[in-house]
Amino acid sequence: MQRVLIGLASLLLLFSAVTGASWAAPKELVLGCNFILSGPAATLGIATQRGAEHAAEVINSTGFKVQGEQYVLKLEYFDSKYLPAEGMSNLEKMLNHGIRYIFTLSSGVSVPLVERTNMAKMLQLTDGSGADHLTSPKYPLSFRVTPNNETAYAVYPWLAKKYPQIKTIANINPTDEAGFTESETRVRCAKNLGMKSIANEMYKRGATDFYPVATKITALKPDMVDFGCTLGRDQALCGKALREVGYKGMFLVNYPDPGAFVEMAGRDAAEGAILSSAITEPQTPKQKELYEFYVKKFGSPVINKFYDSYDPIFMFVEAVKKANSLDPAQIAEALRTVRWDSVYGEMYVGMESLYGIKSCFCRPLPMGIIKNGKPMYLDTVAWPSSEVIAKLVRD
Amino acid sequence: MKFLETKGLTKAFGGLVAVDDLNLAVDKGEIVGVIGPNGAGKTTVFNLISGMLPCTRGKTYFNGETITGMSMHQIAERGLARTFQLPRLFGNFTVRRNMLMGLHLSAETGFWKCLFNSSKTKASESKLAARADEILEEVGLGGRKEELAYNLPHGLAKTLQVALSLGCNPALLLLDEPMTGMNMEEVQEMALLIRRLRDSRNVTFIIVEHNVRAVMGLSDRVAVLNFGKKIAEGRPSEIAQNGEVIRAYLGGTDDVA
Amino acid sequence: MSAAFGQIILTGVTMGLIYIMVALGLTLVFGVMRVVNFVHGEMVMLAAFSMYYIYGVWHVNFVLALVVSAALVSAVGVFFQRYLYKPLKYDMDSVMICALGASYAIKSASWLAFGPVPRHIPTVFPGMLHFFGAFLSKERAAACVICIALTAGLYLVLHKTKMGKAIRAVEQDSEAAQVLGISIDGVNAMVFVIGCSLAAVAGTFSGILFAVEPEMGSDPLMKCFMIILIGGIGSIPGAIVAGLMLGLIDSFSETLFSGEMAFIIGFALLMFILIVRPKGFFGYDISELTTRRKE
Amino acid sequence: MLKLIQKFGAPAIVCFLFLAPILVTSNFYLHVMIMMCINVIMATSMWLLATTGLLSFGQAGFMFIGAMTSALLVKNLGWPFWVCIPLAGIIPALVALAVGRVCIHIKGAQFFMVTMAFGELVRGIFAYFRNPFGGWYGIINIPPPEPHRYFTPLNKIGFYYLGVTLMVLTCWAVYRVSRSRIGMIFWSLRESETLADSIGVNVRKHKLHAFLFAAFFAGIAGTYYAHYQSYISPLVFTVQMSLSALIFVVVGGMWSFGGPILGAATLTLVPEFFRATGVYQMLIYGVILVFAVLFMPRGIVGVLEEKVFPLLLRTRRAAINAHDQP
Repeated sequence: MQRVLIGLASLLLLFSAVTGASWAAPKELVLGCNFILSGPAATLGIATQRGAEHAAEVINSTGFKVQGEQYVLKLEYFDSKYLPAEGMSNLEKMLNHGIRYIFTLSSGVSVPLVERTNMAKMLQLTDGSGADHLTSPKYPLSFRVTPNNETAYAVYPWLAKKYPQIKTIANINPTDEAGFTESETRVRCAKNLGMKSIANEMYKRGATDFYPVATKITALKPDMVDFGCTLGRDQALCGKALREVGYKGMFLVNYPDPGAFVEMAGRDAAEGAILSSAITEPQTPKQKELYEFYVKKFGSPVINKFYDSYDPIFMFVEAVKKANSLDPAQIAEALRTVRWDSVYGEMYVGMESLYGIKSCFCRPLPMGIIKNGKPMYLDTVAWPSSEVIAKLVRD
Repeated sequence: MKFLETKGLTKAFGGLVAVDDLNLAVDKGEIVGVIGPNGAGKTTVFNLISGMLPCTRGKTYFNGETITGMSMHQIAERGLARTFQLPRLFGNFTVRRNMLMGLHLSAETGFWKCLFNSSKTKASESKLAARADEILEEVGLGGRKEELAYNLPHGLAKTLQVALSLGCNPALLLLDEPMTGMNMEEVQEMALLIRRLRDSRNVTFIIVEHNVRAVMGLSDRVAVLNFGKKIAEGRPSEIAQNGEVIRAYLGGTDDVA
Repeated sequence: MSAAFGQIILTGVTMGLIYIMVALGLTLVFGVMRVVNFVHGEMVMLAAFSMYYIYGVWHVNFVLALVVSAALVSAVGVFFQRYLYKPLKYDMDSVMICALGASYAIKSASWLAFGPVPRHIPTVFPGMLHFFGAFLSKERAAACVICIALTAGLYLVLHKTKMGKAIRAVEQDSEAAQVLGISIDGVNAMVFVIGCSLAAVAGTFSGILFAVEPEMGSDPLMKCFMIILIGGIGSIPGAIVAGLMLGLIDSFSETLFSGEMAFIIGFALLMFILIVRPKGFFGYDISELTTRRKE
Repeated sequence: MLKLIQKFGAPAIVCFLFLAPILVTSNFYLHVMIMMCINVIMATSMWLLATTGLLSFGQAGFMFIGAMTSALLVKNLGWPFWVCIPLAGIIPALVALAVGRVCIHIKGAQFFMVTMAFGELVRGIFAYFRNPFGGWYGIINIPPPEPHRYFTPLNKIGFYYLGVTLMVLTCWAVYRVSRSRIGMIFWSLRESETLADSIGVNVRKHKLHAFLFAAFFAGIAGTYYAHYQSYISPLVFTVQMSLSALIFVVVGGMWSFGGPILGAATLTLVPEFFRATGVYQMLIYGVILVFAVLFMPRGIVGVLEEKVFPLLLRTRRAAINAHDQP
């Protein structure tokens, strides 16, 4: 027994010696990044990290003033391994470091934290889905920095206008809350626009072989397959499988990585796929600059998460400047009024009509299409007005 | 009815019939030797009687009740213990602890009693400890109580094995080759031990043994198996003359007198 | 529906064969050394990445690239066998933890090294096959053919060649084999080389069919352990039967039900099979061996 | 001196743990200690099962069942937490009884697989039925125990003391059992089931007991986890978690009661040193595991015995031969 005692004691000492060296760097505004840096979903984390990192560099080249003092933005990275428990430990660690603004990836990790972050008066930025958890009046301090299921409100009307021949739609989503939210929204939108959603498939995240799902959907012969919030690899594999089992219709690919999609699905399979809310070819100078930066530093193809995570950092800093204070609550209020010229176009916090509080970042959606093996720019869809949304969510 | 009786005991591994329609009867207090060339199915007989293997056909009666189809520990509870050909021991236990384990059947193993280590448990444990030491002394392992079992030399391992089986104070003891691989005086000691146990505790023994001379010397009756069949049974002297037995052994071990 | 039905069967068979391809190497290692080699998945992954670079980026000849990456991975495997597993005396528990740690390390290292973009090995066999109503891409067909060839080859190697006999001897009873003058280390190293080469092929094909990314190895790994245990440890026919069975189960349940339902059905069946037949279809009772401790 | 330590070692640790909040004021350290308590409970109960030679990958499943039980009862039916704690242990134990009856005869690797399959099955089922189990989101905002003013998510003292109490109780129970005759029987099963059977030990029954015991405490750990984190979901109780329990046991040292405790404590604290390293945390953790197993064949405790306290080695026996000798 006494072995345990001595072991514990020494460990605790060592422990407090190492972590007890609590950091205290003056004039640094620290944003804690609760990212997925290992495990199955590390793709998101690493891509996001690249975007945020770059944003921080750009910001810190000049720095910013709060209450007359010069500040720089510092990002501290923590690995949540896509495990809620780890995310929680990270949160505790950040509280211990005195961090009061965090950026959490994936709903699986951010939803468990939201109660706590609000109690601790922390500002939480996240990309997770989950209407009544992350974007609700209950939690005024949590923001969704990339619209996910909301994009449907913009994309579907556009589709209905541009491709009136689409009558039947099949939805594919992963079996988790993100997937469910996404599919609900999309099915409802389709219904309210007079399209018919004939299949609503849920596949197990991490599946690599999509032949079964593809078989099932192909048998139903929809005009278009909507990949919902299926991400990166899975979209490509699923598209490939669908083509291989003889599906002839269109694809709607959301938040894709256009380059990777083409490479993995294969030119013929990818041909004609519509890419929603993804930057295919850089149009504006800002996009060009970012694109070149990424390609120079990491090589192509550019991951869309890179663009997604770039602007929220600026929004945050803008809010800090505007609030001219370090208090999360004031920053949150300021954030709701910020309008920022983002990579995608004008970015602001909205969706009050839907959630009863402004806590979802809104921005125009660039649409693209894959023509003879290359992702091409197609159109830019403005963020829908609250009337449009109201029309789409009525039942 | 006899003390132990097998009626038409048969075991077939797929096609091969290891034990074929064996009828064996043992009286209380006897020492019966079972001999036979290699692969005659002697050990299988033990495995069938002790319930380690399910038998294909036949019945086994022990002490008036049928024990066929019972699991090993149920049979052990009824006072029929066995040893193994290659001594099986709790290798990482000390000899003493092995013996304590051997006394399992007379121990208090109620979960809550053990959890709260009640005075009753304490008492029974201390009684058992005394018993264990006593048995170890009796078999002559008194000096090596604290050794780990897998450090014991072969002979002593076999002795400890016998001691373990004595732990569940058996009325019938099946010894599987208790003397094989022992030197002369170890064999003598083992034989003495067996006699002593028979006389002091009135234990009945069935002994499978390759060392035919020792068995002949030790047992009251001898049964001879060959290819799973009993080819002869009787007093050692008769068996020694039995022509079939000798034929069976030709080319087998040269132990036959 | 009949077309769809044919498709389901076809899908199941191909899935099964692809599982088997990964499982072959694993079952060999597991069978001979009785170690749960969690690193095998990482071998698959590393092989896929080296294929991606050698064949996909530098455009070396396919076969040559395959040989090179097999050699690389085998080197890694033998390193593990020599410097990690042997010192641990192939003790089941500790080797399992050790391999687990190694695979964590390798995975996060390769996230750092290879970045977040899922890669893809350009296919060697473009085009589609089409038999009565069911579709099959040529690359899948090729994968199946290769898998069958490998299985047959492995079977022959194990049963015809001297080396194979030695391996099987060690698998049955290493002590006895040692007495017969077979070098256990040699055999173990050889087993790792074979296993890793198989892993290399598996990695290549799952890289062609699916994606190349740091996690690609871990996902099929559990499936492979199921295959091994259901089929019977170290038994190649067993692996084949179990693999095909799992493939068909997956294909059917995923096509006819939703994602989780497939998940549930899969594991329920696994439990059922193992409960009814713990030693697997073609397995001998390895429980004593797997639970044995060094004394 | 040694006698003193042996006599007062355990009480000393307990006092130490109960006084720790005076030294450790930061919520983060308390949080880590709380996670440590959970892991220790997992590891010790798992260890007791391991002494019978069975290693279960399904512990997370039992944890999940326990957590789900109390979460549902407290959140939906408004039962008091203190009533739910025992229930959250008993119900997994009952499930374990059902599962054990059919699969306890399986050995070795197959037993890993069956229990692993069971754990995944539990996850799958809880994920499939979104009502009442909440699908992949699981259950959110599980209320903390009463009285609420001592158990708020931000004030960890209450949770800490609860956790330590549970941990101490678990350790006490496991210690008592492992030192009693039942513990001896468990070890003997690990040594040789056939022999145990032949001397009258009901092998199935005792294995089943060990399985139930482990499941019970896993359930307790689960419910504690649920009410502390106020959130449970199939993402939480993965195979990873069951594996980590096994890792604690092996790294800490199979052959001694201190092993799982030290293993859990070490492997909970050590990765925390590297938490701030983000990407590299898993990398470092993996390497640590490899070297731990490589250089500590008998686990941390083994090293302590052989290198650090050779004196104690002589005075104390490994758990396998430790038994309340009168």
